[in-house]
Amino acid sequence: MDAFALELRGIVKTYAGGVRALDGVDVTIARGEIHALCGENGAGKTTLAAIAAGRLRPTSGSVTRAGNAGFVPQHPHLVDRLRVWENVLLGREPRRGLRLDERAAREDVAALGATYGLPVDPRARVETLDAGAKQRVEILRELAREPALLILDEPTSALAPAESDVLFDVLRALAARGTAVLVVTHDLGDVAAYAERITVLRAGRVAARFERGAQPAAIAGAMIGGELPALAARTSRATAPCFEARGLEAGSGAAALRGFDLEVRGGEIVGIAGVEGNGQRPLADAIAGVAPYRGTLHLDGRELAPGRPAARIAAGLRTIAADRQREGLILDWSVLENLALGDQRRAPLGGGLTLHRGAMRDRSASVVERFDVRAPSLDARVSMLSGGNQQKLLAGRALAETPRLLLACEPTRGIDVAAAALLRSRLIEARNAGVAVLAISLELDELFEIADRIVVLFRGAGAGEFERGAFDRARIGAAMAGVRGR
Amino acid sequence: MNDAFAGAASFAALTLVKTAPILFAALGGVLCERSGVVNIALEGQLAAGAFAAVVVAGATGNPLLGLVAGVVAGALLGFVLGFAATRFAADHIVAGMGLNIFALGACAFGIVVAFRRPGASDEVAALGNAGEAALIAVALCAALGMHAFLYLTPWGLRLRACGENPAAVRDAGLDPARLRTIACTLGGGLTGLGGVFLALAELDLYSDGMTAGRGFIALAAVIFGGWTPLGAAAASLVFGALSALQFGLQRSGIPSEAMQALPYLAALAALAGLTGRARAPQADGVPEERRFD
Amino acid sequence: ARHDASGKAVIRLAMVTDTAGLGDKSFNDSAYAGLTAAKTQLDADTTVLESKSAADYQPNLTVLADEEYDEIYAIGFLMSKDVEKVARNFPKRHFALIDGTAVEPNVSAVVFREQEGAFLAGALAAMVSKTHVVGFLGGMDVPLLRRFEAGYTAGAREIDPRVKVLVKYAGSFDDVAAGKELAGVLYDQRADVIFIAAGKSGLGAIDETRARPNVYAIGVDSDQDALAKGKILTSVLKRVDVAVFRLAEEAIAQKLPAGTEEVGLREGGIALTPFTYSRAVVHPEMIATLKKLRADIIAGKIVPPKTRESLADFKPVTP
Amino acid sequence: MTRSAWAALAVLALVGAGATLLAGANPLAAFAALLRGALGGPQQIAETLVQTASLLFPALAVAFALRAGLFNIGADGQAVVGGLAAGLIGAAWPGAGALSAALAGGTLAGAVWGALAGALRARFGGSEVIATLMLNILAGLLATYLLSGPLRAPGADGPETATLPASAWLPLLAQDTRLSFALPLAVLLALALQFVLARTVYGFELRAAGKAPEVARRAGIDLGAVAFSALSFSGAIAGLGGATIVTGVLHRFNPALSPGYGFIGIAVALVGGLEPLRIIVAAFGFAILQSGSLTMQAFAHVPRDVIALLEGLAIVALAARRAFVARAPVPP
Ligand SMILES: Nc1ncnc2c1ncn2[C@@H]1O[C@H](COP(=O)(O)OP(=O)(O)OP(=O)(O)O)[C@@H](O)[C@H]1O
Ligand SMILES: Nc1ncnc2c1ncn2[C@@H]1O[C@H](COP(=O)(O)OP(=O)(O)OP(=O)(O)O)[C@@H](O)[C@H]1O
Ligand SMILES: [Mg+2]
Ligand SMILES: [Mg+2]
Repeated sequence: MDAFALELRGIVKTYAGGVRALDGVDVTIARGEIHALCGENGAGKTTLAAIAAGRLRPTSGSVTRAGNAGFVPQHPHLVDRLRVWENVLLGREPRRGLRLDERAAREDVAALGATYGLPVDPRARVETLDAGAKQRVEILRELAREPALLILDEPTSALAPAESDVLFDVLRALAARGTAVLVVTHDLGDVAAYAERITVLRAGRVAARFERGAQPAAIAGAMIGGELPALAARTSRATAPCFEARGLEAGSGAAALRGFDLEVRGGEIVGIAGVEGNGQRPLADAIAGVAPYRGTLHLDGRELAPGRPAARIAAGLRTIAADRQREGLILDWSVLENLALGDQRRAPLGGGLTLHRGAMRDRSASVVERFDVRAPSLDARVSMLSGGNQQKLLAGRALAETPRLLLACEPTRGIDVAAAALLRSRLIEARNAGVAVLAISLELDELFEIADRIVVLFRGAGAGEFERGAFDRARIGAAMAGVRGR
Repeated sequence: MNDAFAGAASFAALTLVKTAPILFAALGGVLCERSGVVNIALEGQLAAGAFAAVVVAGATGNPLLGLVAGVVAGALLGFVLGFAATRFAADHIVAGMGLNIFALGACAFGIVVAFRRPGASDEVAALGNAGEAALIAVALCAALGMHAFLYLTPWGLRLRACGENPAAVRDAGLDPARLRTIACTLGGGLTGLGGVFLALAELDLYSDGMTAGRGFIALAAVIFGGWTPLGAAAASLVFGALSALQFGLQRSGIPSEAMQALPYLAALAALAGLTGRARAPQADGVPEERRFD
Repeated sequence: ARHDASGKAVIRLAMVTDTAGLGDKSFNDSAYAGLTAAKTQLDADTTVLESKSAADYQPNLTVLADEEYDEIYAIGFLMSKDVEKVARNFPKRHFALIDGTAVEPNVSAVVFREQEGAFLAGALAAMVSKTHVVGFLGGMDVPLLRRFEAGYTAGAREIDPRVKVLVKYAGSFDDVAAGKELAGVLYDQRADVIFIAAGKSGLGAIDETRARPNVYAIGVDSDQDALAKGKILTSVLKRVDVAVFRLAEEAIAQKLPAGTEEVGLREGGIALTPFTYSRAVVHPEMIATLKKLRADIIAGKIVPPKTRESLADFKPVTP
Repeated sequence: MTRSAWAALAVLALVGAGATLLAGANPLAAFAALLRGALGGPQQIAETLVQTASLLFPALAVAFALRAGLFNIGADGQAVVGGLAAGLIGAAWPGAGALSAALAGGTLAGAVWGALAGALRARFGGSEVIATLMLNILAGLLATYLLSGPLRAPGADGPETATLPASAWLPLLAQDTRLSFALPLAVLLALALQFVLARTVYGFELRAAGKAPEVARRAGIDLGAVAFSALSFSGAIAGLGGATIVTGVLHRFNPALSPGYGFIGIAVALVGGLEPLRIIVAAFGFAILQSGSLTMQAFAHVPRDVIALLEGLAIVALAARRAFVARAPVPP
């Protein structure tokens, strides 16, 4: 029996635009090993993972696999309008005669989910699922094929911490059965806890290799080649009321908002905590004005009319959308043009008949600099940026100027530790400058770092409110689980 | 009373006759588009089917061979569309437009070559009334059959998945390009059968321009039908019934154009009524698979 | 004229069709038949250009004039203005316009009094009809076709004042299937004789006639009698072929006339085919009646109407 | 050129030669006739440029709408109503300014025809593909009805307007040709569209809506307004094209003023990568085929349909080159 499940030798990948994403990388993974791949945004992790999975051909180098590989990509690859069971069993459907055996299929998928501790509703349409559930479906789809090697690109970036733990337990169980696992992640805590071996990429080369037991700080050091930047300090807190939601009802089904009240003052960061699917998405969509809702929203004392995103932007709302590729960025467009989106009608970029190229260039240069966006050039298409750099771009656009209200949905999703620290600092700086910030995040740790106040969302309504200084993991966790008591 | 009944019966019959070629083409279009390939070449496939059927029926004296030839001709064009769209990442609309122009040109030229005279073929051995009735039945059954195929069989599921997200289909270990090409080929064959209906079941000749925009009407039926076989069948029936109706309603005194406009006005009105409920397959017309991250 | 290998002068004839094109087995094909006859009988070098749009007429004519064709036929009234212009640009070439009026000295034109033939067709239809309902099936509802419609209706009323004339238009000259379906509609509405003037769409209507018992059609432009033997009572000939051939002969003789010739029953430009296959239905007394009507028209005693408006004023001559 | 481009050319040449031989003609002579007919002399070049202009308007119309993610297959219908309006106005206009009035009327009529589809799309989410398709047919019926009935020109045998007075003609660029100011007008329009798309706020919003409607909506762009305006402008461009054919080429209106320019225009637009300036080049290329094919038929006795056949194949081959791949329109 072969000792290793995957052997990569001298992998070089040069993209069509001339970007050398990988430059002679060697990685070997043994059967039954959980191997973590870490690195800054744009270090080449996704590229390497895709090459390992056989989805991308290397420019040079050799790839040897001992068996079939399953691949869970960074951005979901599901058929939105099909049901969960259809997605999971696509290509290997149970059949009765010529017909699909739907009952058997549903039972298979439910059983699969139970086996791996990844609960899903086989009959749900994928488009109605939130990111975590989609992630589970995607993993199940790969597991259904019993791969010898499972490759996951940032599987936890859309998961709540508890869900990530479950996932890693699943991976551990898989590994125990002999499956090799290659996982790309920015969560160094997970890496330290679960990975047997760790490869750190830097600018397309292997920067360091670690064995189990390495300290997160050491890994981070190898990734960024220096110290983690410190978080910006918060200055004294303003109290002018800025944003107010009253009796908000939106969305449908289990994730609907049912009479939610919220207030965000200028110069305050309010974090919305909660298990995914408790009303976060309807809340964000109502505020952004892209979905119908009942109740009232006020910004700076003026009511926001429903269904008018443009009016909200004019009133000073900026958004970091939850799904950067579907809602936030135009992948076919350049960095420059993407950074003008939303502000095209206002000075200094627009305002008149034409767009001001000079102002657009200035803004782009400043955002790219302030948010450390690694892009080949301002004219490069956004689809050429790595996922994390796309996220930085999205955040940078929202904070290019000083908005009145910033709606930040999962602001650091898919961003490496250093960049995440930088972005959180930018959020705090905005707060210091008087911006009302509403941060919706599944990561409690993130909210602990930045929020002045945390509101827990449970089944579409407020289930508790905690002031900075009184943040208590246990009590917030209880509220998130629907246990009352303050 | 008797007259009214006879009128209703002949109206129904005329409706079916008008519906059949549109329905075949619409079903061909549905199959193609559900796999993710926009098929704007229905008109050309209809013409090719009609032309090939007439040439072969004329040469062999056997209309059944003509029927086979018509299906094959439509399927060939479908294959070219599918192949260009998948293996060469061709833009579906450009390729489809090109195939239309090609097919109509080739048929017009083919008439000169095959019958030594431009414009229209000779009359050839045709399928006759029995064939016409049989093909109408085939068209209606094909709609039901395609519904069962798309929604009840694994291959239907795979094909629909291709139209929504080919990358996911590839992840599942299938070859979306191949599936799409197969769907286009089958769809082309069905559309070709629509051409056979026109040329050999309803008539017994090929004449330039005889498809008269039916392929485009079929495209409209695909969209009205919400990209589903039964929907497309209903839409084709409505188009068929409206044109049958305008034939009956024409009277001296009323401008004939007003009556001829009826089906098209109805379609516009329906557009306002059917408030975008149906959605095109998500990856319909997307030539390449999306990048994976 | 150019010279062939043996040094003999060869007359070069060309024809431009309008957007309806060849293959209709009626008007355009009739012109084409004349051209083909000239090719075989007069050893002419011939070609045909089909037009895809109205903007093609002028370049088509120009290209032919440039290529030194001696006589260029423009088939259809839609080309009148283009012929005028190109003829002016190429005074050395000769043009012939079918269905239009000539203004330039190097243009001969022929127009037909279609309504006279249509009148006879209407009379015949009314005589043959047992249901007292007859039909007219046109291609597009345009003035030229209304000339047929008006003449036909008047002829039918001349014979049978109570006759019902159903009128339908296919909306196109090349939707063969629609022609067939419309003929079916007319027959279903109890017409038992229809006059088909619909270009290629008419081919479908003839098909439908062939398939039904006890109904008859009347053809148009070319001799269509053999397309459904016994079912086509007669065809109203518009002798475009004769006009084309005659002009070719005159071109060889270098005696081309300028100006517009109007032809109808009297000149033989319009005629009925001789009932070769339809004697079982068209009885001798009907033929006699037709002969009399023809004589009346030639004598000017009957003036068939050309438009729907003048149809209203038409009074049957024989009570 | 890449290897596959050469291969495509070789296939085209083979098919063309085969077809020509089938028609009983000499392929080389046919090809020579094609080139001679398109580019053989000043007259020929002028005709090719006339075709270029006629193709350019619908191609630009299609491209403009497609940049907004909307598929206008109704350029022909818009050209017909545009031409109809230009013909009626031009024939009836009393004094000076007949030309401007005709062109403006044509543009407006085309805009209305496009706006009908735009309104259905913006207000009800109705497919513009169906709407423009239906409006194509309705345009033809409307023109035939008006010109055979209430607005029939005296003495006309078909659905045509009378010849326009010379004051309503587009001035010629070259004497004794049909090459008029339609061409510079079309080129200017292409330049203007290039500017609008690349530089203006409106163009930016339109492109965003076309590329990623959901992103655009969240960026405050009113998708309905974009759909309505883009289809109206697209219709206006096609309508102006129809008006230039009437005032510059035919000097009268005839419903058969387009041999399917609206459809070929789709190919021209996409081959031109939806970039107005590249579309000019594409239009010229297609115009060579269109105008050369006449001579080919007259001289080499090869039916023009061979050209249609080759043109179709060429379009498929061009579509198959990755470089020309444009993103397909995004459905609602
Ligand atoms: N399709 C592409 N074309 C050109 N360049 C690309 C393409 N995809 C990625 N790149 C470039 O290759 C490099 C590596 O990208 P990759 O996506 O592998 O990074 P990553 O390590 O996964 O980053 P992240 O953590 O942000 O996801 C980056 O510089 C990126 O800009
Ligand atoms: N599973 C997948 N999902 C999405 N995109 C994919 C997938 N596999 C491959 N691709 C895309 O297709 C492109 C080409 O894939 P592949 O490595 O199979 O090359 P190819 O088809 O042989 O062409 P070439 O020789 O140009 O590389 C890749 O760059 C990648 O973007
Ligand atoms: Mg990545
Ligand atoms: Mg990442």
